Amino acid sequence: MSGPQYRLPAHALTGGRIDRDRPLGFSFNGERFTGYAGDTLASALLAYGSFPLARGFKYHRPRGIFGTGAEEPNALVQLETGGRSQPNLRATQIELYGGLTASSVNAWPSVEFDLMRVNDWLSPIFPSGFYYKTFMGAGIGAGRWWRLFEPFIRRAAGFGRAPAAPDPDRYERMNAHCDVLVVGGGPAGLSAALAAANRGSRVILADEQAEPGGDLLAGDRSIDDAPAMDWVAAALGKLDAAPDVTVLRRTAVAGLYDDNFATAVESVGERFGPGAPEHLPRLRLWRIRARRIVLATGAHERPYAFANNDTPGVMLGNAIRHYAGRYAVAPGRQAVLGTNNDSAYRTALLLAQAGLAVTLADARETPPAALADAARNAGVAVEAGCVVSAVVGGRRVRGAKVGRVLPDGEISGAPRAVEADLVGVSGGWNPALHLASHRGAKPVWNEAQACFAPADLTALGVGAAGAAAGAEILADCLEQGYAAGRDAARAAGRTKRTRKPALKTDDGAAGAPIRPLWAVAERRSGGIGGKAFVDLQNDVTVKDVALAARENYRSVEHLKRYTTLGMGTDQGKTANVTGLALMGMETGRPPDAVGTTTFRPPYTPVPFGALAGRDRGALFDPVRETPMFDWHEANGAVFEDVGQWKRPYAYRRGGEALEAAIDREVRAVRNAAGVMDASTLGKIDLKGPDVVTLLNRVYTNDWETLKVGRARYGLMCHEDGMIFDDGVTARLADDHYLMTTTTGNAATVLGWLEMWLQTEWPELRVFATSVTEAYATATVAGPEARRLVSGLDSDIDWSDEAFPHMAVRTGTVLGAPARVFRVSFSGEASWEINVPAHCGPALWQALIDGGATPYGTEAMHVLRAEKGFIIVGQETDGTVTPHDLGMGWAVSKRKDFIGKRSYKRPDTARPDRKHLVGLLPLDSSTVLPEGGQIVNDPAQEPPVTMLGHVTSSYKSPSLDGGFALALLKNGRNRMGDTVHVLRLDEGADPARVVAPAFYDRDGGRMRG
Amino acid sequence: MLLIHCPWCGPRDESEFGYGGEADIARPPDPDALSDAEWADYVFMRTNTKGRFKEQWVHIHGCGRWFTLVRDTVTHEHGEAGVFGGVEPEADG
Amino acid sequence: MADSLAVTHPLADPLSGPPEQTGPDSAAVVLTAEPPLVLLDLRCRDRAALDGFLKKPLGLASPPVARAVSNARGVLFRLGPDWWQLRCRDRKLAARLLKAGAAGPVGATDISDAWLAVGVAGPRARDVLAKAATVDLHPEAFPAGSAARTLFGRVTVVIARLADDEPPAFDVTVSRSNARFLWRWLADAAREYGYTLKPFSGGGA
Amino acid sequence: MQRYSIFSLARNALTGHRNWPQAWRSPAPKPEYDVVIVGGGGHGLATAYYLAAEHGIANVAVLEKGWLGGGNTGRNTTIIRSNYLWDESAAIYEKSLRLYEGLSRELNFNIMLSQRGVLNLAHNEHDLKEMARRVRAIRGNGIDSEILTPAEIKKLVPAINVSKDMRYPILGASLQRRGGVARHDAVAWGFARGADDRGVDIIQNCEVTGIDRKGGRVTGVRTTLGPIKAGKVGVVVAGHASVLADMAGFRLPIDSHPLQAMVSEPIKPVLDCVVMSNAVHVYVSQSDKGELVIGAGIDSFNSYAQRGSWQIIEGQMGALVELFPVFSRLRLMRSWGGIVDTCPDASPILSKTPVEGLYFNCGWGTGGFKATPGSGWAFAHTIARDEPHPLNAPFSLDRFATGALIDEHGAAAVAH
Repeated sequence: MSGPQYRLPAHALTGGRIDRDRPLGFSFNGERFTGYAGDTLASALLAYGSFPLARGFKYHRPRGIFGTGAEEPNALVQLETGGRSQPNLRATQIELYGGLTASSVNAWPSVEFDLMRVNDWLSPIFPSGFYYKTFMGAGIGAGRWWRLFEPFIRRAAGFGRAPAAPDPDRYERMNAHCDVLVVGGGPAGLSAALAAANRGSRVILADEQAEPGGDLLAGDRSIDDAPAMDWVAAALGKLDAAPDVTVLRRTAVAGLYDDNFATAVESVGERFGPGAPEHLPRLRLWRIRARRIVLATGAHERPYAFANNDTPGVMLGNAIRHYAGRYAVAPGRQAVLGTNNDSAYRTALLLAQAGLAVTLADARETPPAALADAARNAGVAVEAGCVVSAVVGGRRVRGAKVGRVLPDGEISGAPRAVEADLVGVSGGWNPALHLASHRGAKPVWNEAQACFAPADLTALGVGAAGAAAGAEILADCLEQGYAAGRDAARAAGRTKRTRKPALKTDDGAAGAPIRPLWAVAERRSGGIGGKAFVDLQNDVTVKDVALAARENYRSVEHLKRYTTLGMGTDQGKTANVTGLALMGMETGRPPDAVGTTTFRPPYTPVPFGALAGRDRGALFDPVRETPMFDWHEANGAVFEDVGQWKRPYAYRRGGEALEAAIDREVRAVRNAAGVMDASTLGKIDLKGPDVVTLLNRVYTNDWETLKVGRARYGLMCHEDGMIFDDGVTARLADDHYLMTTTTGNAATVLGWLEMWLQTEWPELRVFATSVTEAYATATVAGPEARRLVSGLDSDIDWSDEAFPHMAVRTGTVLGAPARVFRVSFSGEASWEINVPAHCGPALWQALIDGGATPYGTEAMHVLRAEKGFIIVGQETDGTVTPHDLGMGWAVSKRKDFIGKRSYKRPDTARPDRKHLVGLLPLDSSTVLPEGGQIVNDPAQEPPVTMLGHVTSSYKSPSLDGGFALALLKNGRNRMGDTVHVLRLDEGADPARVVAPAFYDRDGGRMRG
Repeated sequence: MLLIHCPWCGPRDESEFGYGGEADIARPPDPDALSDAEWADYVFMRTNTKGRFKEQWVHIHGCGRWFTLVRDTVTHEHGEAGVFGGVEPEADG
Repeated sequence: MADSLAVTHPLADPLSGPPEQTGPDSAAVVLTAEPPLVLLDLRCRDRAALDGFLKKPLGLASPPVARAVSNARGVLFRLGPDWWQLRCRDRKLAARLLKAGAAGPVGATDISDAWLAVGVAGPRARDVLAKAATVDLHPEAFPAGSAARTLFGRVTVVIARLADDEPPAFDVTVSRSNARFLWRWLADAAREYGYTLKPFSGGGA
Repeated sequence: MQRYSIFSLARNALTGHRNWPQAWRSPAPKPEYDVVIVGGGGHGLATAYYLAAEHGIANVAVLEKGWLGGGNTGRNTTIIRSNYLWDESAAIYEKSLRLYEGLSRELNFNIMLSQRGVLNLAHNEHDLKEMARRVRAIRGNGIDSEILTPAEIKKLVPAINVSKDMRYPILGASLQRRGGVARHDAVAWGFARGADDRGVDIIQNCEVTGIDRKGGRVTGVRTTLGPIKAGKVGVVVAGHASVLADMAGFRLPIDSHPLQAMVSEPIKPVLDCVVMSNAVHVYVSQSDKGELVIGAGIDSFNSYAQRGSWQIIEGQMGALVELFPVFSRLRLMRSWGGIVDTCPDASPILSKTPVEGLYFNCGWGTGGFKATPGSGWAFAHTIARDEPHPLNAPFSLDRFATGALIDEHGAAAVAH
């Protein structure tokens, strides 16, 4: 690469925004380059000329830089390497920093010589949608050819690569509120922000560029006879100084959602590259709730299509102006500009001033006289009624063809060859409607300006101003911006009156209207050769649009999906409207009859990391810890996740295997005393005279007879009659109850009670308060448990007479106020001691010191299964009734309750539903597989008749063998039968159907 | 993301609320008197209106109260909230 | 509200996790783990009855929903139309109210150990909280006396601004089980500005 | 119909592709049809196709209010699988998968079925137990399913994080190797072309505004293009089922919710199978174009707006980055929403209705795409014979009165 020969010398009208005193070295595709602070990667590369730095998606033709910002379809690069590598960034949006490293994507072996270019030469058999028409594998075996071919398609597709290492960067989210959100920091946006700020509004102005200014950044405009950027600087000075105004630079608003919620992505540390200060996040996602929104998002220039319009050196006209005026780069010596509207004249003037030879082909028969004269005076060759009809060159522009264009869009006669190394094309302007589209607004076709204009969104609190609203001159942008900002402030309730500033602009004499023009190549048979692209990123040509029309893929969505037009990472910012118009021409309809393209959020791509924010790693989801967590962690606990809680699954001692630990814990409870942390169980304090009525309605059993000091087990069902929770509720005083729930359903059950109390039974006088976390709960169980609790300093009488099974007592334990429940889930005599949560660790330590063996959830599961006690979510799955579990005893016949009526439905009343049973494997050394399907005939070929499944299965230290609980069709009527539980691979284990209780069936131990 | 106007707390982000579906589905006073189809109508059948729809929300991460909202299911515009019996908004609340 | 059992505070020294001071300006955000609370949950359908219940022992009348009032005896948070939380300065008052609330129109429940308070103060306190809180914390929208029960990322909290200090001081009430998660979260979120952590260092409620 | 093949492509290349015929016609509606299908999505077009192809009923119109395939067919994440828990579900989804396996050939249209495998991750003890039960039930039904260890998962999906330090570590997974993805538009287009070729009229931009009945029997529909008489009417309109049921005077056990989906920018292949996680709430695959295709759960509220709320997207992206830390710097390119019709038991309704000659096919919730051919096949049978096929008899409306629900909440891709 031979030096930055296309960097313009310092000049009043060019290069205003780069800092020539701060050169920055960087590398691209392994070669060293130098740019300046203020450059983008694109401008710094263009200083070395227009060369291929990318390859097309499908045909792999060489591609160069086409635009200056978010609209760029071609110049996608891979930035940096390793964990900070970033695929698919647009070179036009990368701020240059020292040491930057980037490379081309989607080219092999190199962007200079790409083997996949063969696709271009084979392209005659690869029209749009060719893959739908082949590889069906007819006659050979369904899909076989596709299976062979798909990996090739996949490897050929895609652009850059995912990083190979995890992302080391940090991302922030920030919630913000404002009266007025102004999107876009061009003249209209700045004007709107000033107007709103003057009225005392809380304002957020978001601009996606490194510095606000919008089109004024080109540096060739003036306001009040001074450089327009002086006005920009003054405006920013005022805004930055206002206390309730936030100017977000480098912040692209990504999406608009209901109730004026906007998301925006701010580049914070990113622009420093890998050397960014450690404390800075790479990006910050803003979540903005605005009372009013002003869209001052500008407009995107669109090209018209001609042959080989994808050659490096073909660029958007206004992009060329910005490169020259903002970055002092003009990547050519001889420029040909094609236009159908006024905007290219400023480009022509600037290039002429920079010393380029300029030909301006204006498709209009009569260009506006003032503009044409000014251009000619500056040495520009203006060719009226002419278009650029083709480019020659291949790897870069080596010439252009300019021809006269007839009213129907065809070229008249043979076009003239013009020497050129830079081609600019301006086919008109598309207001940036993306954000309005997110709110569901259908754009409106504006025939006079040949563009889609935004619908009126005033009712939603959204306004548009400036080029986004179709303004074509600077004065209109300033005027509309001010009005929009003022109206938004007023609508947000800021009524302070302000005076509108009078600003003088350099718009000059009135111009002429646009001449709509979409494609000039290949409109007649035998025309100019070479592909004419509509969508540069997805390689969709004018011919592809015609093919879609021919095959009746005529609605805009069919066109997009069949040809992939507009489906690329640029979301067709330079392609969509042209595609619609061409489809309209093919089918004899105006563009809006084809449809209006719906832009989807985000406006520009947003890194996943920015969306995830802090929700990753250790902070991905809250970790809920019980008061005794630290003890568990220090004493070998293996934790399991139960919802957000960390619960000890088992405690490993020394090098003990997990199974051995569980076995030891079970034996400890059966033979001595164990202690379990039950703090996670839901606890709901219920107060009021109508609690018993509520309990009667939400539980399946009767509650009238429960006496103070006693507790009872209950099942809760939904209206469909299916169990969703269970637990013990105790009566602490006449009008005071404590309900317990399963760990996972604590919040659900409280919500369930509140829903019924508030929406259906407001007459019930009940207060429900969660006290789950107010208490630490230690469950002490086992034959030695009474001895152990009796040793605690307490005023509670632990004797069986004073404190029988299913009783509850309050008192003090170790000096702390305690509630103790004599309930048992293990089948042993058992006390659940609740003390204030902060005292939990001390209580726990006292119990351990007293000799209790800590046991975890898995030992608890074994213990309860031996007793045939169910676990909601394991023995039930939302399809199980109390009757199915053999718990008809807990279903009241005397009262109505939630779900009761459902038991009368024919399917729910069937006597042969699946019932909870016990299974004993015939070979007692077998542990039946949990989830194992039960069959009568183990030899049946699939699909087999499955009669139910094993819900819980363990090896019991107490029974010295395997045992299981199962749901079995008609199970209660099959006691003693032998069934078979299928193994995962082949074979089955025979088992005998027994009652679902294996240990101490009369309950003597837990009552003892 | 919706901005929901809680009758007690004012406008809050949708994420603070739980959704309760269609409003005005009263529990039948005597379920036993209903046919299976009538019971199914109460438990399962929904109007699922396209357009103005009266629905229930609960400010689960805020004041904890249930209320009704009339919301357009096409535009998501929503109007006044309604409250259930038992607790009424205060003039100064 | 224990008397003799040793009290454990989840945000006590030494707390494994984030460093205690870091960032460009360690005074930008100061996180303080407050001592254990004496906290009552009060439910009542009739505000006048609640006012009557509290008038004599506390000397405070109910504020509107999402506001708090305080005096030397306590801080009264109005969480909902029928829902208050009272942070008492001393335990005797709480015991008296609990007893009085055992029957009648006010339901009083001791939830002291279910919640902890974290102070978030400093010039960037608002920014740190705004990283997860969706309520508007601007002084105009959240003046002194505001107390919003709200969702903070994935944790339900009460964010209150009790005094009219500037730079602001916020009081965040969080459930005990989530306290360490919130603490680590806030410290991580404050990294870009700088912070000082003040874990709980003894002394009971 | 001009058959598609590599030879026809080559032949047409010689004439610059100027001679390809229309993939389907755009006829004006006739005044009367034997059967009118309301809804030109994949399921409706498949129904029309099978009516013509399997039951000899070709005097059929498919009425589509927008453009064909424009509803959930063109908005879903294209996952195909049959790994369902209950026998009834397994049977109909497996029928569908088998039809998919021969569909490109049957329709002479490459639907790009890619059986790259569907992986369902387990993150806790409960997940593991559920998975064990599910895999065994699926295998009992003769459908392929296997259990993988974390090491095996890592081998299959090198980009995934199987570290034990994760907040919710991956403890195992089930894998259905025959599961995968297909090109959703192609399914609609292929059925449309096939149905059209057999004489079915596909009428786009024709919205049904009323259902005419006489004496409890359907007689036709009213549309924005005028009334159309019909002997039978099949309604297959996904999110709008309740609206059509209202026209016919009854209610459905359905709520319509937004379901969002999204794609990343295209990147080189990095993910070779479909990965789903109920516990951390996301599912992802990589399309042939290179985009990561991502989805998760529905928005909570009822909506017909085809757009959802932002926090849903943040939630699933957090989950995705947690599972795949190397995806953090990839970028979300496009997100959109569909309207899904959810049933209380997360199973569909494929049923006769209280109105004679009127049939409804709805309630597929978040998972209708995978069922497209099977649903159309069974629905065609139901309409042609005026009685459900054994495959869809369990999915009748009357199950809500009898209580014979088919609760597949665990099988819905991500909780709803």
